[in-house]
Amino acid sequence: MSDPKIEGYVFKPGFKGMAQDTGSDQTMFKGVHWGKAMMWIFLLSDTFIFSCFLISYMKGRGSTLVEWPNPSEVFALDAFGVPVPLLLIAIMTFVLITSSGTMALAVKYGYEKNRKMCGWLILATAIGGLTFVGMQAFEWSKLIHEGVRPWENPFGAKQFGSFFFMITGFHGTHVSIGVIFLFIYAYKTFAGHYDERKRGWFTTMKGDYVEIEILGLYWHFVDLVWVFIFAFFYLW
Amino acid sequence: MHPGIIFFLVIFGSVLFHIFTPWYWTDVASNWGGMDDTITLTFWVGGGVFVAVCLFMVYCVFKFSYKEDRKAEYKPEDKKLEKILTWATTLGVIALLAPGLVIWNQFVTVPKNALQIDVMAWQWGWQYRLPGEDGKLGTTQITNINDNNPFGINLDDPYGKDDVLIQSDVINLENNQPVKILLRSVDVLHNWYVPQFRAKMDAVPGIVTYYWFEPNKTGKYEVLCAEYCGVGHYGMRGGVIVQDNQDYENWMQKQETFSDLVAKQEALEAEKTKLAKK
Amino acid sequence: MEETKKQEQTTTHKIGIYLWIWGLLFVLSFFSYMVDWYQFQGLLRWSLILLFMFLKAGLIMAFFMHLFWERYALVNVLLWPMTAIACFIFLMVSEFKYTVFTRLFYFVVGGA
Amino acid sequence: MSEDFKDNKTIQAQSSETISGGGSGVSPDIDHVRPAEVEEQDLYHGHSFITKWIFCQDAKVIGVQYFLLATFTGIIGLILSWLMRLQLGFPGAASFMTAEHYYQFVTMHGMIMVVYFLTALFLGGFGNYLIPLMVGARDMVFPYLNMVSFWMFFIAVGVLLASFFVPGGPTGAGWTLYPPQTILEGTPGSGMGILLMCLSLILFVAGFTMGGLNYLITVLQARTRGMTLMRMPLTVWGIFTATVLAMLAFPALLVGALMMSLDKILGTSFFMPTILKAGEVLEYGGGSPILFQHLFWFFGHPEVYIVALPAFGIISDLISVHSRKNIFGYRMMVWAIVGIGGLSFFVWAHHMYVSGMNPWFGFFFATTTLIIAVPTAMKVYNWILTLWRGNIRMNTVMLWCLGFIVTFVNGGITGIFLGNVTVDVPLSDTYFVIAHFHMVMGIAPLMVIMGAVYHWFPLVAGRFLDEKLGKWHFWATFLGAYSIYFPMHYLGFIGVPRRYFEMYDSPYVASATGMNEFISLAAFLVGAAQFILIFNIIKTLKTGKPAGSNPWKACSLEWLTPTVPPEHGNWGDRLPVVHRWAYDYSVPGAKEDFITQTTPPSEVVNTGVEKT
Repeated sequence: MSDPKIEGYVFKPGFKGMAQDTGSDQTMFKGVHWGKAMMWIFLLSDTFIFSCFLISYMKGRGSTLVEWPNPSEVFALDAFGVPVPLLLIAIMTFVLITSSGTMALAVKYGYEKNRKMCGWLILATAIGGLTFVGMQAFEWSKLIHEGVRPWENPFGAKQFGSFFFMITGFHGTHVSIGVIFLFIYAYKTFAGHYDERKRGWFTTMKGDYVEIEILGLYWHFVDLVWVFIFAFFYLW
Repeated sequence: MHPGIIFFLVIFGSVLFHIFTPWYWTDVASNWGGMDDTITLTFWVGGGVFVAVCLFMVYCVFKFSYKEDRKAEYKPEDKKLEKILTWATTLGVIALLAPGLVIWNQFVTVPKNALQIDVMAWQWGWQYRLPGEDGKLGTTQITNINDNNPFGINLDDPYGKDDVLIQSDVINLENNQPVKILLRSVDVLHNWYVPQFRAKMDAVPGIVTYYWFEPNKTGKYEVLCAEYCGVGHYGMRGGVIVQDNQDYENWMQKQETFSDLVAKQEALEAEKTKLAKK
Repeated sequence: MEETKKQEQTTTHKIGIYLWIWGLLFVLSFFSYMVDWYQFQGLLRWSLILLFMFLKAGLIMAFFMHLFWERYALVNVLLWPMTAIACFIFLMVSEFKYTVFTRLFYFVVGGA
Repeated sequence: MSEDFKDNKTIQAQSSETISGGGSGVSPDIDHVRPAEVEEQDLYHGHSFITKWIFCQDAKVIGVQYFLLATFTGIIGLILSWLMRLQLGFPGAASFMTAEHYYQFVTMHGMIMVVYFLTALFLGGFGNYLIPLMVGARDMVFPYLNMVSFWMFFIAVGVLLASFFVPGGPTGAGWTLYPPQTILEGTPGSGMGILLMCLSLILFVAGFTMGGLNYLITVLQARTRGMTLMRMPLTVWGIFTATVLAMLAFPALLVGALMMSLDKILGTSFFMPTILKAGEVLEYGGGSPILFQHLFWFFGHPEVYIVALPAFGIISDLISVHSRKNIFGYRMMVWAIVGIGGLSFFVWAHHMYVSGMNPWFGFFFATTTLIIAVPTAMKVYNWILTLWRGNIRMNTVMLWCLGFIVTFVNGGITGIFLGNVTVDVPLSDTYFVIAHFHMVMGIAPLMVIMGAVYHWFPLVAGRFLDEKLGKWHFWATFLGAYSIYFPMHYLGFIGVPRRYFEMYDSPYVASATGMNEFISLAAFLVGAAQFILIFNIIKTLKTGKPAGSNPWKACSLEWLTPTVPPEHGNWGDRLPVVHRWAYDYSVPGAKEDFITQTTPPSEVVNTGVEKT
C-alpha cells in the first residue's frame, strides 16, 4: 500500500513523515478510514486486556509452591495409541493460521473489488474459526472429563485450571464473536453491499470494502493473541 | 469585599493554623526520627511553594483586575522563564527525593542483630511469637493451626520447638533493641501500626512481610490495624510495652515456649484418658 | 467519510507476499512445536519459544495487518504503549520471585 | 430510514463548494488552507421525541445525558458522604448507623465519586459536548456507538444502585476492593454486593470503551480544515489524553474485576491464598492478594489522571478566556499533559509502599512519582503566569479557577509527601491520605466542573447563570471544602488511621474530637451549598439573561456556531476553517481584545499577532 494521494499534501517518509502527519491538520493517520483507526485503537486496548491476563498468569504461576502441571503431558492426545504431546493444540494453531491466511487474501481481493473471491475467502475464514472453536470445546470437555476444574485439578496447582479456562475462554469468546461477524460480512459481501455502498444496519456510514480490512485486523489480532497463548501457556 | 482579600486570608489562616495547631505528631519513640525529618523537609519546601504560589496569585488578582482600558500582555511563550522554572523545580524535587531514598534504604535493610518477632493477625486480633534460645523462628503453615498449635508451627521443624508464644494482643519489647517484625495473616490484609514508631507494613495472607525499628522510649503504646480488614477493623487494637533490659528479662522468663505448651497439652490429654479409664 | 478518490489509488500487494508469509508462519509454528517435541529445557527452550513467538507475531502484524506499509504515525501510536506493558511484566517478574521467596523461606525451609 | 439522510444531501452539496477557495472573496494566498481530506459526515437526524432526546445520536445531547446521570449519581455519593460524616463527627447520632452500613457508605461513596461521577462527567459529559465543537466536527465519528455508550453507562449505574437492594447490601470492601476480605464473610456485601459491583464496573468499562474510541478518533481523524493538534484548545488535549489513559488503564480493572468475580462465583484462587476463617481452612490456596493490588493500581493511578487531566485542560481555557490573555506556554502545557499521561503508567505502586510488595520497588516508584511532580508544577506556574499581566474578570468562573489553583496546589504538594516513599510510611492509611486525595482529585476537579458549568452554560442553554447565586455557591463551597480538608491533614499527622468507624477510645485521638465535629459541620454545609447550583440552573433556564453568541468573547470554535445553542450538525452549511490557535487574546493592534480561530490572517495583517 503506497501512500494515499491527498490534494495539497506531499508525503515525507519515515520519522519525518511522522512529525509531518502529527503536525498536520484534519487527520493524524493520513488516508486511514475512521473505522480502521477505531479498530486499531480498540485492539490496542484489547492488547492491554490480554497482557493483564497473561501477566496475572505469570505472577500466579510463578508464585505458587505447588507444582505446575506439565502442559506437554496434560494436553497430549492419543493418536493410534501413542500419546502425542500437544497434538490438538498444534492442529488448532494450524487451523487458526490457515484462517488468518485466507482472511489476509480476502482483504486483498476486497480491495480489488473481486466480490466472489472475497466472499468465498471470508466464508473459508469463518469455517476455519468455527473449527477452532469446536476443537477448543473438545479440548475443554476432555480436560473437564479428566477432572480439571477452574477451582482445582488433579495434576497440581489450583491456578492451572483457573488460568487455563479463563484465558482460553476469553480468547475463545473473541474467536466466536469474530466468527459471527465473518458470517455476517460474508453475507454482506455476496449481497454486494460494499459495491453499492449500502449503509450498515446500525451506522450511518456507507458500506465500503475497507470494512473487510477492519474485520481482518480483528481476526489477525485473535490469531496474534493465540501465538502468545500458545507460547506461554502450552510451551512454557 | 475584593475576592483577593478572602484568598489572602485563607492562605494567612492556613499558616496561622499550622503555627498554633494543637494537633501534631506524637513524639517519636523509635529510630525513625529520620522519617520525621523528611516530612519536615518536605513540609517546609512544599509549604513554601504553596504559600509563594498562592500569594503570587493573590497579587495578580489585585494588580490585574479587569479594567476597561487595560490591555493584557500578549506573549505566547517565554522560553527562558520556562527553562528556569523547570530546572528549579527539578532541583527541588531531587532535594526532596534523595533523603527519602536514603532512609528507605535503611528501612529495607534490617540490621543483623535485630530480634525477629512473628506477628500473626486474624479477623480481628493479634498474637506474637519470639524465637527461643536458638534465636530462630520455626516455619509455619496456616493448615497446621489448631487448638494445640495456635501458631501453626511445623512440628518437624527443630527451630520451632523453643519458640516463645505470646497468646495476647500485647507484646513487650526491649528498649534500644532493634526488632524485625515479620507479619503474617491467616485471613485478610491487616497492618501492625504503632503511630509512635512511625513505621508500618501490611500483613498479607500467603506471604510474610517485614519491617524493622528500634524502640527508644520506654512506655505503653497502642497498636492499631491500619489496613481495612472488614467490619471489625476499627476495633482491632493491640499493645506494645517497651521496657528496660531487666524488666524485659523478667517478663520473658514468665512466657511459655512451644514445647512447654505441647507438654502441657499432652499432660492434659493423659489426665483425661486416665479419668476416662477410671 | 473516506474519500472515494482513494479507492482507485490503493494499490494492493501481489498475492505472492501473502503466500510467503503464510508459509513462514506454518514453518515457525512447526519449529515452536518441535521445541516441545524434543523437550528442550532451560534457557534454550525459553529463548527458542520467545524467538519463534516474536517472529510469528511480527510477521502477522507487519504483513497480515499491514503495519509494515502503514505510516509511522500509526505504527508509533500502537507500539509505544507497549513500554507500559513491558514495565509491568518486568516488575511482576521480580514480584513473583519475591513472593515465592518469602513463601519458601517462611513456610517451608526456615532456619533464619 | 433513507429519508432521514435527505437533509444531508443539501449540506454536502454546499460544503463541497467550500473545499476549494479559502472562504473570503479575496482569497489571498496567506489565507489558503488545504482542502478537505474526507467527505462530509452523514448524520442521522432524529425526528421523533425518542430519537431526538432519549436514544439520541447527537453528541451534545449525549453529553448532557451523561452530565445529568453523573450528577444524579454524584448526589447519591454526596448523601453517602453526609452519612459518613454524621457518624464520624457525632457517633451514635443516627441509630441505623452500624459499622456494616458505615463501611458500605464509604465504599459506595468512593466508587461513585471516582468512577461514576468524575470520570463519566469529565469524559462522557464535557468530552461529548465539547470535543466535536472544539475541533470543528459535525458530531462524534460514530454517533450510534456513542449513544450505546451512554446507555451502557445507564445500565452500569442501574446495576450499581441495584446493589443497595440486594440481600447483604452493597459491598463494603472499600473502593479499592482488596481481596481476600472483599469476598469473605466479615465484610459487608461480600455476596451479591461485590458481584454487582464487579458487573457494574465491567459494564462501565465496556460502555466507556465505546465512548472513548469516539473521542479519540474524533480528535485524531475528524478535525476541521486548519485545525492542527497544536491549535486545539487545552480542554481537548486534556480530555483526549485522559481518554487514551482510560483506554489503556481500564483493561487492568476489567481483568481484576473479572478474576475477582470468578474467585467469588467459581471458587478459583487467583487472589486467594490458603485462608483460615472461623477455625476452618477454606477451599482456596496459592493465590496472590498483591496481584490484585497491582492490577487495581495499574488502573487506579492512571484513573487519577483520567480525572485530573481534563480538569487541567478545562481550567487552562477558563483562566485564559477570563484573564483576556493567552495561556502562558501553550506548548509546555501540551507536553506536560502528554508527559503526565505517559508517566502515569509507571508510578502505580506508589499506592502500595506499605502493601508488602517487593520492598525494592520503593526506589523505582518513588523516583518515577517525583518525576511527575515536575510537569505538574510547570502547569501550575503557567496558570498563575497566565493571570500575571492579564486583565482579570473577577466573575464567578474566575473565582472557581482561583479556588482550583489554591486547592490543587495544596493537594499537589501533599502528593509529594505521599509519593516520596519514606515520607509515605508514617502517613499512609491515615487521614492525611484522605485529605490529600480529596483536595487534589475531589475538590480541585469539582472546582473545575463548577467553573466549566458557569462558563459553558450560556452555550448549552443560551442564558447566563445568576452571578450572585454563583458567588454564594462558590464561597460556601470553597471555604467549606478548604476547612474540611486542610485541618484533616493534621489528623493524619497525629496518626489517626483511615476507615475507622469510631476511634475515640485511643488516647491520642481524643484531642481530635472537636475537629471531627467541626469537619462534619463544614461537610454538611458544603453539600447543601451544591443545591444552590441546581436552584440556579432551574431558575435561569427560563428567566436568565440571554447570552447571545460568544458572550465571553472567546476565541475557540465552540462559541462560533451559527446558532446558540448549536444545532445537530453544529456548523450549519459550512464547516469552519481554522487559521490560528485558540488563545489570541489582547493582540496588540487588533480591533478587539480577541481574534477568533476562524479569522483569516488577511484580516489581521496589521496586528502583532504571532503565527501559530
